[in-house]
Amino acid sequence: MSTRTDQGLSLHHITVRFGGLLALDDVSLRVSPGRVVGVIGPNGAGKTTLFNVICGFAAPQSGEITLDGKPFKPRPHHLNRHGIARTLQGVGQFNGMTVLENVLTGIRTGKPTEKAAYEALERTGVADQAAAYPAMLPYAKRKRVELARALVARPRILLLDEPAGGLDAEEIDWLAELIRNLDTTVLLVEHHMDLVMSVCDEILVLDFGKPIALGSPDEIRGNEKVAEAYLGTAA
Amino acid sequence: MTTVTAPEKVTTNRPKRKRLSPLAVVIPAAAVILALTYALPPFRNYQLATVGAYLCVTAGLTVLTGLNGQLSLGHGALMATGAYTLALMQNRFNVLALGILAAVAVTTVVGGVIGLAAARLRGPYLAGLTLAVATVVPSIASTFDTTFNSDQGLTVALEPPPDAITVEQWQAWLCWAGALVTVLVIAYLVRGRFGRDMRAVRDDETAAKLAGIGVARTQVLAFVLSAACAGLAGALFAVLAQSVSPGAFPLTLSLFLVMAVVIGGLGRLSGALIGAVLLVALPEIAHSIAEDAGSQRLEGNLALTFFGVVLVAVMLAAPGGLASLRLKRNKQKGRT
Amino acid sequence: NSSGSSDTPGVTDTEITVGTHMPLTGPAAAGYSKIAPATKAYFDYVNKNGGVNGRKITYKIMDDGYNPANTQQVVRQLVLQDKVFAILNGLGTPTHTGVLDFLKTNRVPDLFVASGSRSWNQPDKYPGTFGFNPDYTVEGKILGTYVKETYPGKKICFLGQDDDFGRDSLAGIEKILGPVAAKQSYVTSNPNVVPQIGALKAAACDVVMLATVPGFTALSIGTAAKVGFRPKFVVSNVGSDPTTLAKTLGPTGAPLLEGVVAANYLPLATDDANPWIQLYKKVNTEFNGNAEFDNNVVYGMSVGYLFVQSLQAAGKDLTRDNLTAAVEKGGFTGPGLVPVRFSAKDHSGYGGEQLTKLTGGKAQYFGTPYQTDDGDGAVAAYTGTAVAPPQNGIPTAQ
Amino acid sequence: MDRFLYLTFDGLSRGAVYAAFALALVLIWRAARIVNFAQGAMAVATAYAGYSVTNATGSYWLGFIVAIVGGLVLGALVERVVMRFVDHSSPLNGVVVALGLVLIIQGVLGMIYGNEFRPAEAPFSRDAFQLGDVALLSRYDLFVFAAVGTVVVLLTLLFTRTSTGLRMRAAAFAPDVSRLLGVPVSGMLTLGWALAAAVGSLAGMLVVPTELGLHPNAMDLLFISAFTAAVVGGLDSPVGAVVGGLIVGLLLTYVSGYLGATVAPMAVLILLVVVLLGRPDGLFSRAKARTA
Amino acid sequence: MSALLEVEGLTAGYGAAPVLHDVSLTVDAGQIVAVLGANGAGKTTLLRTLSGQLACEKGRITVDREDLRGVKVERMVRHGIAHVPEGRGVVTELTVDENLRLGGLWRKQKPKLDGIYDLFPALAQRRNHLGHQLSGGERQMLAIGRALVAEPRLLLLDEPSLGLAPKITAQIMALLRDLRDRTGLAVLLVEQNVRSALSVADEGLVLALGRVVTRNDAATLAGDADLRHVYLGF
Ligand SMILES: Nc1ncnc2c1ncn2[C@@H]1O[C@H](COP(=O)(O)OP(=O)(O)OP(=O)(O)O)[C@@H](O)[C@H]1O
Ligand SMILES: Nc1ncnc2c1ncn2[C@@H]1O[C@H](COP(=O)(O)OP(=O)(O)OP(=O)(O)O)[C@@H](O)[C@H]1O
Ligand SMILES: [Mg+2]
Ligand SMILES: [Mg+2]
Repeated sequence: MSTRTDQGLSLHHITVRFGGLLALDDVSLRVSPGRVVGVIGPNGAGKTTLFNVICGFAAPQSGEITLDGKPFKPRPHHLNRHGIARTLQGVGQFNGMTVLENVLTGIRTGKPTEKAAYEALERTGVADQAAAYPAMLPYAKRKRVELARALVARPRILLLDEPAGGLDAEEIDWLAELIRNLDTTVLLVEHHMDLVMSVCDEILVLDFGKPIALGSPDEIRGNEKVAEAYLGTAA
Repeated sequence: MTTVTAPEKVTTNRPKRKRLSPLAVVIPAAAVILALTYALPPFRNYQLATVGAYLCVTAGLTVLTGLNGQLSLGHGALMATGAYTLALMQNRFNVLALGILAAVAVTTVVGGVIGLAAARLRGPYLAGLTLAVATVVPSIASTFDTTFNSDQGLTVALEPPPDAITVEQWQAWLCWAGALVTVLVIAYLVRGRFGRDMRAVRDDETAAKLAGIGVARTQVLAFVLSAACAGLAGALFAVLAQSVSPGAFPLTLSLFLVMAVVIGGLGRLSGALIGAVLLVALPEIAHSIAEDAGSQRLEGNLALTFFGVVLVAVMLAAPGGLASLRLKRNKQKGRT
Repeated sequence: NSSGSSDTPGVTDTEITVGTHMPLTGPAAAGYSKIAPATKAYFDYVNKNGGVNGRKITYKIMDDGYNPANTQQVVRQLVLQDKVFAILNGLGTPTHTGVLDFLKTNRVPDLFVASGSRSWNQPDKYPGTFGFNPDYTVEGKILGTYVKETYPGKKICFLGQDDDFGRDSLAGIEKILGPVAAKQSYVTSNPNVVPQIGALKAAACDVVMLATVPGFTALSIGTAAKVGFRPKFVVSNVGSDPTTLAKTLGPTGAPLLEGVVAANYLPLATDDANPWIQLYKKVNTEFNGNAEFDNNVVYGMSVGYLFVQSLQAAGKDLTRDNLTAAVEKGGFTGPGLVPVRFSAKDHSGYGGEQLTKLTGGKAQYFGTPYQTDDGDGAVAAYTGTAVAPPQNGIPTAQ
Repeated sequence: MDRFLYLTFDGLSRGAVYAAFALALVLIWRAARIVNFAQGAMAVATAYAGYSVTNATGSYWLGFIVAIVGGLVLGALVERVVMRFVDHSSPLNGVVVALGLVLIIQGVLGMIYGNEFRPAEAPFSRDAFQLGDVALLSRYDLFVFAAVGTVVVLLTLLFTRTSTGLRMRAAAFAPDVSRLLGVPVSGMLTLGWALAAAVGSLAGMLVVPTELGLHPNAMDLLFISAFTAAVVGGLDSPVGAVVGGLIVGLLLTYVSGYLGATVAPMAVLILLVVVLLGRPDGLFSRAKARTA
Repeated sequence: MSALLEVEGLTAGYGAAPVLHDVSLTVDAGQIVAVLGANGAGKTTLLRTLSGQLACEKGRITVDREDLRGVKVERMVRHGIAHVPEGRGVVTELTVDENLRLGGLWRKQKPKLDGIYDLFPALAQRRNHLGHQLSGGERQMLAIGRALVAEPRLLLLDEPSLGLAPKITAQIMALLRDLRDRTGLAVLLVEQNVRSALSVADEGLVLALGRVVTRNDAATLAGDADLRHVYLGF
């Protein structure tokens, strides 16, 4: 795979305000193809907002996004055309449809085949629930269904917003394994430090919308500011 | 790619789903209807025809409301659009097929315009807008009275059917041809990607967008589809009545249509059929019960009350609509 | 067994079934819902006295809520299912217009339609359809003539319903008076006439002619008083029932009705001295549950009387063709102040009216009845004398 | 100019009545998240009761009180006996049941009182004060304004200042969570229905003297205007209901006055389109929900 | 100290087949008990039954010896029980301030919110924001803060750490201990994060397929490698 510098997704000086609240303050980030980039930070630091900007749910007051070096004006329902998929913090699912149909909605290119949907469900380990309705499933299984719906679109960039929320230890191991084996670029927002540290190539730390650190897991682990603002271990 | 170990055992026994092909339902239905039209006396044929005409609009509406989650209190006005178009076309060209096509086409366009506005609105705000659409019919008919002839309305020129069959039988054929085509088209559309997209938009707009579904586009399309169905129904009503006037498309019609699809069972074509039957049968049943009850002063009011009681009772006893009753015994679905 | 009538729908040796469509419920039911029961009461009276040629009349009243789509349904039910002999006194212009073709196709006599539209008078197109009410243009001409003679040189204005009723009425008025000084219209779906009355007031009208239904007559008169506008009101028969008006205006508003001029063609419900009213009151007490006696009851019973007259004229051998032929032959006299003028060329019902004035809460006739046509014919006084009802209140074959 | 003033005052007094009714719709929306299509019919029923008492006793105010109290009772009854048992997982079920109630109420009223217009006296003179040649407001209009003003202030206080108001809103939005916090959800619903029906009855009593009279269908048209008003203002906002009511009242009067009564429904449609395309949740809607 | 909460032979579920089978447990005042178990073990179901949202089909639940069967959910706060439900516990259409006030409404006196705002400064800045504007973690803080406003005797916490930054989780755990010590608050804590749960809890309880498989000191459980492997997966 080529690693030309302008390949992949880049954010340039993104600033987002909600009324008086500065949710993102001059954030820049480059996500090169194939990398797993973690975004961490205290609650309300702007992590989900960052995803929202990439997906077109929030419009930045200033700044620019580029995809493969070209300016990118995201619109949520066009993301899949650009090979971007995302899961939501919490779960976003279609309660009136079976799990299988939920996954089928994720296939936008070509004819949606049940075979592809089953494959995705098998990858996330919930193929046996294909005929169930999501509302009947435990929280963790629902998250897997949502993950399957994102994967089935075969994205080249995958945005995961707290995928480990509600998962138990064993499932988190499984998730880590899954992320490591994905052949896509991953942007990962997560509060589960073990997971973040074990799968990310690079981590961005936000605090009050500002990037306060960017580096490898080891660098971040040793960063005092991060420890103080986020992990709460320093003070 | 290395295999991923999942905590659950991956079972690949896919559930067998028995989905009847729509054609397998519609063709026998057509045969049954055809036979019925020969067996029934003229008035029953007329009622049968009316059920068919109603089915066109309820089928579209149940898709819009049940599968796409958009409430429309204005489908009576869309029917009026179809009916007036047919009347004007008939009185000019007197070619029925052309008139019906034009009715569907014009209503589709009008539905598209309303649908564009509707796609931005939710819940009661959508209800408010469509309610205003429903009440605008007499106003338009009076304002442009040289075309629409105000409250009086227009009569519809129609070639009589061949002598061998009665008018009512011919009407039943026509209406059910329309209804079955509508049902067929909808059934095929709904079982594929479009149907899934509509339900996805209904359930969670954000997740639908992320799945790559154009939410506004899907909503407008759903509205247009149901508008086309309403246009067809309106045209058939114009043929049935041989006249159109604003009084025939009052707000109560729009409200009754919504009631019919809810009581029948939202989002199901079988529910649309039940609703269409009820729209024709309930007033008659109510009337005959009231007539038996005697006192002439009470008559209309007793029927009204009975009608209301049935609505409330059905809603309490079968919240998912009558079509859901049969299903409930077999499987419990976790719809929320 | 009489020959022809055995295979006539709705007729047996002992029974005649006729049907009607009326608004019994819904916003349009006010007033109108009393008509059909009154007709039925008169039939019951006739039945009690042996019926017509030994046949009792069964009257099927169907509620259409003033919705033309419902009218379609119920009239078909009457004709195709219940096999009625004729449709009698179906009410409403938009509602009844829709079933004209159907009734014609099925050769069902369509008698005495309850509306003043001119549509019923098309013998060539709809040979089985006959009107009852004087048409709105005829009435407009008669009211116009009164205004012209009584208020020369005054500013005459018009407020009417935005449909055939208002338009035909205005046409009649303007045939006599020329263009009115100001004209306004209302729609029933918006019960607020303040803007319209304001415009008439601004135009400084001396006389306001109303082509309004009762509710809107009351509303217009009440609203005018509210904004300090006191013209003379001249009101169409449609919207002039004093009982209804007084009730709607309430005790404080009722005095506003003093001096309002209207027109009618049937005996007035409050005219206790009139033998017709005495007859109707008796029927009302015995067969109509003693319903409140107003002009709607008078109207309903008069329809019933005319229908019995028609049956009598059609003779023992009752067929649909016999009935229409008998009506076309005409010559019926009865409660009306002017005769119905049915003929092969004319299916229009009553052809004239007499003016009334409201004094002390009661309408009273004044002057003479007038007759005219809906064209450019003159408005002429009718000189015939009123007829009294037969002894037993039931017409005999003439 | 005179004409403009004249129409303006008429529009305002109409609008005030729409506002009163729209307030009832706002109240029930905030208390139960339902648009009560039966509000009009319920108001008519209590107005009949009120005027029956007025006719029997000769006292308008006694009838007035009976109507308002009747509204409280009827609202509570409708909630306890019917609405409570409706499956609200689809919002349409409530709508259909409400429409069924409309038919029942209108049918029963028709059976008891007949489908005739009945007179409805106003407690104050409806003759307008005149300024020169222009008719301004009547005593009755002032009474309507005062009543609407009082209701709007009370409702705003109820919702923003009292804990009962907070409980009502919480119960409507999130019944399950509210129960966990000790909110008697079903009681709040009953209260909401009772209050809304009482406000509806008030609106009914205010409007009946200005219309054709009492009739089972008397409020059908009012419901449409009031619903429009509430939608224009934003169903969550009492102030919005009043502003919406006045806008609709003025619009109807201006259009009827300058363009003709037939055009009015089209004007209402255009108003809705313009307002809702600009603000899909009405003029006084709060911040838009965060979607992701 | 006598047991505050006593559960005996509890069987409950969602209609068809019960999820909980014959569950017995006690929680003393001033005790934090962690409820552990794999996904779907029935932890949430247990809390929902205790707060009255689900009917208890068999068995007994008492708080301070008062029988709680048949007590309506909305009366539970009066028995001193507060439940922070799993996931969406915030009334998103109300502001932060209104949500917090709601927590204290059942008491007649005006609730004291300042303590909560001190605890969660992020909320203090957003007093007048609507619930649906908040971030996931902010909502979780709000739900927990609101339960504390009610000043319960028994706090049922369902996965409080879900979506919270590690620092905040640690703060909350510290707070629980503090409240336990100062006010005698009893806590039933459901957590996926077994390590952090056991670090704060006095005792732990493991559920598997709706049955209590073991109950022991937190420290013992944390040290029992076999148990961890079988039921807790680490
Ligand atoms: N649509 C919005 N309107 C107003 N405020 C918003 C909106 N979206 C986000 N915010 C605010 O912006 C800030 C950042 O929110 P965001 O959801 O990005 O946080 P986060 O980093 O994802 O936090 P968490 O870890 O708790 O999920 C929060 O304080 C939130 O309240
Ligand atoms: N509303 C419901 N209807 C039917 N079954 C349900 C419902 N909610 C949960 N269940 C079932 O009950 C069982 C226990 O669920 P519960 O939510 O109590 O588990 P949990 O231990 O809290 O798991 P998690 O860690 O995923 O939150 C599961 O098998 C689940 O499928
Ligand atoms: Mg977040
Ligand atoms: Mg759980």
